[in-house]
Amino acid sequence: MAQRVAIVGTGQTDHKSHRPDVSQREMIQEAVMRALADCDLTIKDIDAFVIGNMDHFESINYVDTWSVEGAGAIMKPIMKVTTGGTTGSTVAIAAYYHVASGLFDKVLAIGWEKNSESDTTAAIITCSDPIWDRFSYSGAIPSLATEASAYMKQYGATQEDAARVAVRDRNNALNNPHAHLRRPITMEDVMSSPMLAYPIKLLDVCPRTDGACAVVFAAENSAKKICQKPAWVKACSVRHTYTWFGDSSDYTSGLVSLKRASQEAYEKAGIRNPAEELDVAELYLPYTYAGLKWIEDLGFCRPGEGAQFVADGHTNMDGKIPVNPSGGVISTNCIGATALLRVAESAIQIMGKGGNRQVPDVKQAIATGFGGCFWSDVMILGAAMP
Amino acid sequence: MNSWEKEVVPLTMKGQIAVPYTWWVGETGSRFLLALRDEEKILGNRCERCGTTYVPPRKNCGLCFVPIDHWVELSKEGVVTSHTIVRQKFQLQPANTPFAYAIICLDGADVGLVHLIKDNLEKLKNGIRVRARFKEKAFRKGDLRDIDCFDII
Amino acid sequence: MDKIAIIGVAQTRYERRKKDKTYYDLVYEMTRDALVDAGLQISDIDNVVTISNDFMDGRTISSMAVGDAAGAYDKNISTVEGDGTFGAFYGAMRVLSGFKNTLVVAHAKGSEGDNKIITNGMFDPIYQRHLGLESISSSALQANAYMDRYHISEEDIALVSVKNHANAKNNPLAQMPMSLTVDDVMRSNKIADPLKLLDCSPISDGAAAIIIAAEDQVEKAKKKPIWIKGVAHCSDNYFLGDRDLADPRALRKAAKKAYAMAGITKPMEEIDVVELYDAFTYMEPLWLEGLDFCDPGTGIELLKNGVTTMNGPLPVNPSGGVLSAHVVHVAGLARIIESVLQLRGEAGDRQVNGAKTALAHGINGPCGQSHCVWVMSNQK
Amino acid sequence: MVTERDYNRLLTLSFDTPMPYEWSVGIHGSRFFHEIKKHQRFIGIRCPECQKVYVPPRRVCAPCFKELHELVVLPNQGTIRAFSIVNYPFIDPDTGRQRPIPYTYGYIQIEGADNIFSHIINETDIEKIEVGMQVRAVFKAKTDMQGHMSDILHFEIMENPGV
Repeated sequence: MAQRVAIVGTGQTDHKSHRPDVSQREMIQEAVMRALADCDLTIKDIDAFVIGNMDHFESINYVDTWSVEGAGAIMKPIMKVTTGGTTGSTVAIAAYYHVASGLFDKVLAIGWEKNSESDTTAAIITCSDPIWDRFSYSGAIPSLATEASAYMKQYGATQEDAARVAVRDRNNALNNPHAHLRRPITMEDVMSSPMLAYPIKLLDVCPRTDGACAVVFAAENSAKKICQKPAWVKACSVRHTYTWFGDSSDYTSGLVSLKRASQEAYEKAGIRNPAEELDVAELYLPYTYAGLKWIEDLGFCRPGEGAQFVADGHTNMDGKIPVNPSGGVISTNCIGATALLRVAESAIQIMGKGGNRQVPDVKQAIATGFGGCFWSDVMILGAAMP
Repeated sequence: MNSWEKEVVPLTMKGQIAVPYTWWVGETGSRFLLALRDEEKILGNRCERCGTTYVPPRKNCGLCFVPIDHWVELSKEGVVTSHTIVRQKFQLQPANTPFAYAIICLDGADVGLVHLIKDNLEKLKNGIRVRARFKEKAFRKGDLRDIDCFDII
Repeated sequence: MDKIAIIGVAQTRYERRKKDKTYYDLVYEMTRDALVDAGLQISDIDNVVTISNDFMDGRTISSMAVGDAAGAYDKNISTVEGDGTFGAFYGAMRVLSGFKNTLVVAHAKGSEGDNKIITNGMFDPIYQRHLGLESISSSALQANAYMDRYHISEEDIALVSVKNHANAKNNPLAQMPMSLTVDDVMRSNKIADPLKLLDCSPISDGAAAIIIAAEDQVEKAKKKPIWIKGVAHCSDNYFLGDRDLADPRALRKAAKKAYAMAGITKPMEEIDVVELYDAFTYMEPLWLEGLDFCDPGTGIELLKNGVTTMNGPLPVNPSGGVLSAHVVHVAGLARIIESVLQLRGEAGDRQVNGAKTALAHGINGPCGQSHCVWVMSNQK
Repeated sequence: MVTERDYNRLLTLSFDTPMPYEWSVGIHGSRFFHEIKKHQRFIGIRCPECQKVYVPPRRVCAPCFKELHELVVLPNQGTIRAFSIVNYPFIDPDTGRQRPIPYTYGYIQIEGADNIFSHIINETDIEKIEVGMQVRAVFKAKTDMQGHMSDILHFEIMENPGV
C-alpha cells in the first residue's frame, strides 16, 4: 500500500565558487552530516540513498558506488538517478517514491556538483546531440536568450523587468547563510553588467558553484516521531517532454513542460488558485527572464502579467507569494544539487527553520526543477498531512 | 510503404569528450600526499570510534560518520592480499606490461592500498611482503604515483 | 509489498556492433515491442523509467536522447544510471506508489566508446584513476583474492565459460554461442591473471524493455503476468582495499532481504532457475555463494556436480548469461527478461521445465560492489 | 575556512585524457547526409498523423508516437528564428581546445519544416543580423564532404530573399 511521505531534515554545504578544502566525496558527506543533524538521526537510521549529479562535469562514472563512504551508504541500498539540470528534483522525487512504495522508511536524497573542477561550458556542450548539435552548440545561454527575446516581443517585457528578478533573488540571498553570491546588487548593477547574448547580461544568469545538498524523506509514522513539523509531500510531477533542442522552440506557448507538470501537481494537491494557496515558491530560475515568464506558466498570474506581478512586489519576501527566499539559482548553482536545494528550501520554509529568510506561517510551498531540453519537475510540500 | 530505409548506407561519426578536469584533493588528502612528496612518509589515520586505521586517510569515517583526527605514520612495508599480473596494454597504465596491480595491507593499517608491482613478478603471491619504492624527489608531485611501485622483499 | 507484475518484455538481438542503429532507434524498437508483447498501447503507459549512462553514450544527460523514442512525451519520466535491475526496481517502486504501468527501457552501445577508458571512470579520481585500473584488471584482483582463498583453479572457473557459452547456443538473441572446452578457455589470450579472454564477457550493443503493472492492470495484458515477489539492493564499500573482495557480503544482504520479501527460506529448494551477472567467469560461483545457494568457497562445486547445468536442479544462466552478451546496464534487465521468459514457458530450447520461481541479479560499480536481487514467480 | 594562502598546501590532480567515441548516425540521419552530398539539398520527414515535417529526418514523432517514413525534399534555405553571437571563450569538448570565437549560433527554420535546425551563421556583426532574416546553406566542396554537420559550412544571409 502506498504510504504518505514527508521531508524531516535537510542539509547543505556553505556554497562557494571553489571548495579546495574538501574532495568531492567529503563535500557530499558534509551535506549528509548536516541533514542528519537537522533531524537528529544517525547514519544508521537511513535505509536507502538516491544520489545524482552530471557525470561529465567531474568525470565520475557510477557516482552511486563511488560515493558510498560520503553518502553513508556502506552496506546499504544506493541508486543513481540523473537527468541534467533537473537532477536534484529527480533525485528528490525518486527518494519520495522509495518511501511511498512502502519498501523503505527513511531515505536520503543527495545532489552535488563541483563545477570548479572542469570547464562548465565544455561539459554542458556534451549534453547536446553529438551528431546534430555539438558542432555548433555553445551552452545554455543562446536558447535562454531566444526564449527571453520571444517573451519580450510577445508581451513587451523589458530588461529592467528582468533585472528586478535578479535584485530580488540576489538580495534575498543576503539572508541565506549558505548562499554562494552574497553581495547586494542594484538595478544599475544588473543593467550595466556585460551583455552575454541579447537580452541576457552577466547578472541575469546563474553562477557556477561547488556545493551539495541532502534531504531526508521519511514514511508517515516515522516522520511524526522524528520531526515536530515535517514537510509533507503533497504531489510531484515531471515533464521531460523534449528530445531535440529544435522541438522545444515554441516559445509563444510558454514553458509547456512546466505548465503541464504544475497543472498535474496542483490537481493532485487539490490546489485551484496557486498564488493564493501557496505561501512560498522556490523556483529553479536559471536566469532572470524565467522569473517573469515561468510564474505565468505556474499560474501565479495570467500570461503576459509576470513582469507586472513581480514589479508589484507580489513575489517579494512580504508579498502574496514570496519567490526564492533562499536567493534562488542565480545566487547558488551547484547544478546536480540546484533543484534539490529548491526542495530543501521549501521544506525549510514549512518547518519554520528559515531564520532570516523565513516567510511567516508557511502552510504550502512549491519547488521546481528545470533542465535538459526545457524540462520541468514540480514538488508541492505542505504542513498538513495529506 | 516505401522502403528507402533499406537502401541507406549507414554512417558513423567519430568524436570525443575532451573536457579537462582538475580535481581538488582536499585538506585530508593533501596532507597525505604532501607527506609522500616531501617526507617520503605514508600517513594513515584512525577512527577512534571503530578503531579502523585508513590509508589513504579519510576526513570522516564512512562507517561511524565522525571526523577522524588521529593521524599515524604507517610502515612503508606491508603484505600483498591480492594481485593480478596485467598482460594487456591500456594508455592510462603507468607502467609497461607485464606489471602487477596489488592490494597491499601496510603494517599498521586495517585497509588495503591498491598499487603497482613492477619487478620480480614470478615471485609474486598473496602473503608476500613488499616495500614502497619512492620516486626521486625531483619527480614527486604530490600524487599516489610518488610511490613508483612496491618491491617484493 | 503489494502485488505487481511484469506484463511485457522485449530485447534486441545482442551483437558486437549495431552500426545502422542509434540508441534512439534501439529504444524505440524495444518500447514498441514491449507494448506488442503486453498487448498495450502507448497511452496505457502512465510513466517511464529510462536507463542509460553518460560515459557509455558519450553524452551528458544521456536520457535526453531517448525520451521521444520511449514514448515519454507528456508523461512522468525519470532516469536511472546504473544496471537495468536497479532501474527496473525504481520502476517497480513507482507502481507500488500508485502508477498503473511503468515502462522501463535500457540501452547501451559498447561499440561506440572505449570500454577501458569508460570503466576507468569508475575509479577514484584522486587515488586510483591514474593507476590505470579498469573493469578487467580490477576484477582480476577480485578473482585472485577469491580463488586464492578457496583454492579454486583457473580450470575450475573455465568450466563456467564452457557452460554458459554452450547455453547460449539455445538462445537466438545471444551474441556468443560457442562450443568450448576447458582447454580452449585456458589457451585464450591472457589479459590480467587469472583472467583470460574467454573468462571475460564481450563488448556488446543492444537494448531491452519491460512493462511493470499494478495488480489491477494485469488482466489487460495478453501474456501471463510474472509476479515480482521480492527485490532488494545493497552496496559494499568503495575502495577495493576497504573491501574483502572474496566475500560478497552486500549481495548476501540484498538476497536475504529479497528472500524475506518473497517468503523464501531455502533458496536452493525454492528457486528453479537463476540468471545472474557473470561479467567474468569467477563471478558466477562467487555470486551463487552470496545468494546463499551454497557455502563460501563452494560455488564451483555446484557446477562440477552438475547442479547449475541445464539438466541440473538449479540451472544458472540458461540464456548464456552476461558472458555471452554484455550490454552494460541492459544486461541486468536481460536477466529479468530471461527469468520472465522462463516463467512464462517461452524460453524455447533453453526452457527449464516447470520453472515456477526465478531469480535475476545485477551489479553496479567495480567488482560487484552493488547488487540488486529480484525474485519472480508465475504464481500469484 | 580555507583562504588563498592555503592553496599551496591544497593539491589538485588533473586529468585530460580524451574519451573517444564513434557514434552511429542512424539510417535517417545517414540519408540526410547522403542527400546533402549527392544533391546539396535538405530532406525532412513527415508524420502521417499530425503532418509535421521534421528536419533532420527522425524515426519517431513524439506526440503521436508514430514511426515516420515519408521523406520530404526541402529547400536549403530558411528563416532565422533566433541567434546568439558567441563571444565568451570556452573549451570545445570535441577538440579539448578553445573553440574559435566569435561565431554565430543560429536557430533556423528550414522552409517547409516545423521544427528548428541549429547551425552556424556567418555573420558576427550584431548590426547586420536579426531574427526573421532569410538564410541559405553554403556547402563544402562535394569531394570534402564526410557525412558530418560541417558538410554544411554555414548559413549565409540572403541579400535578395525574394529571388
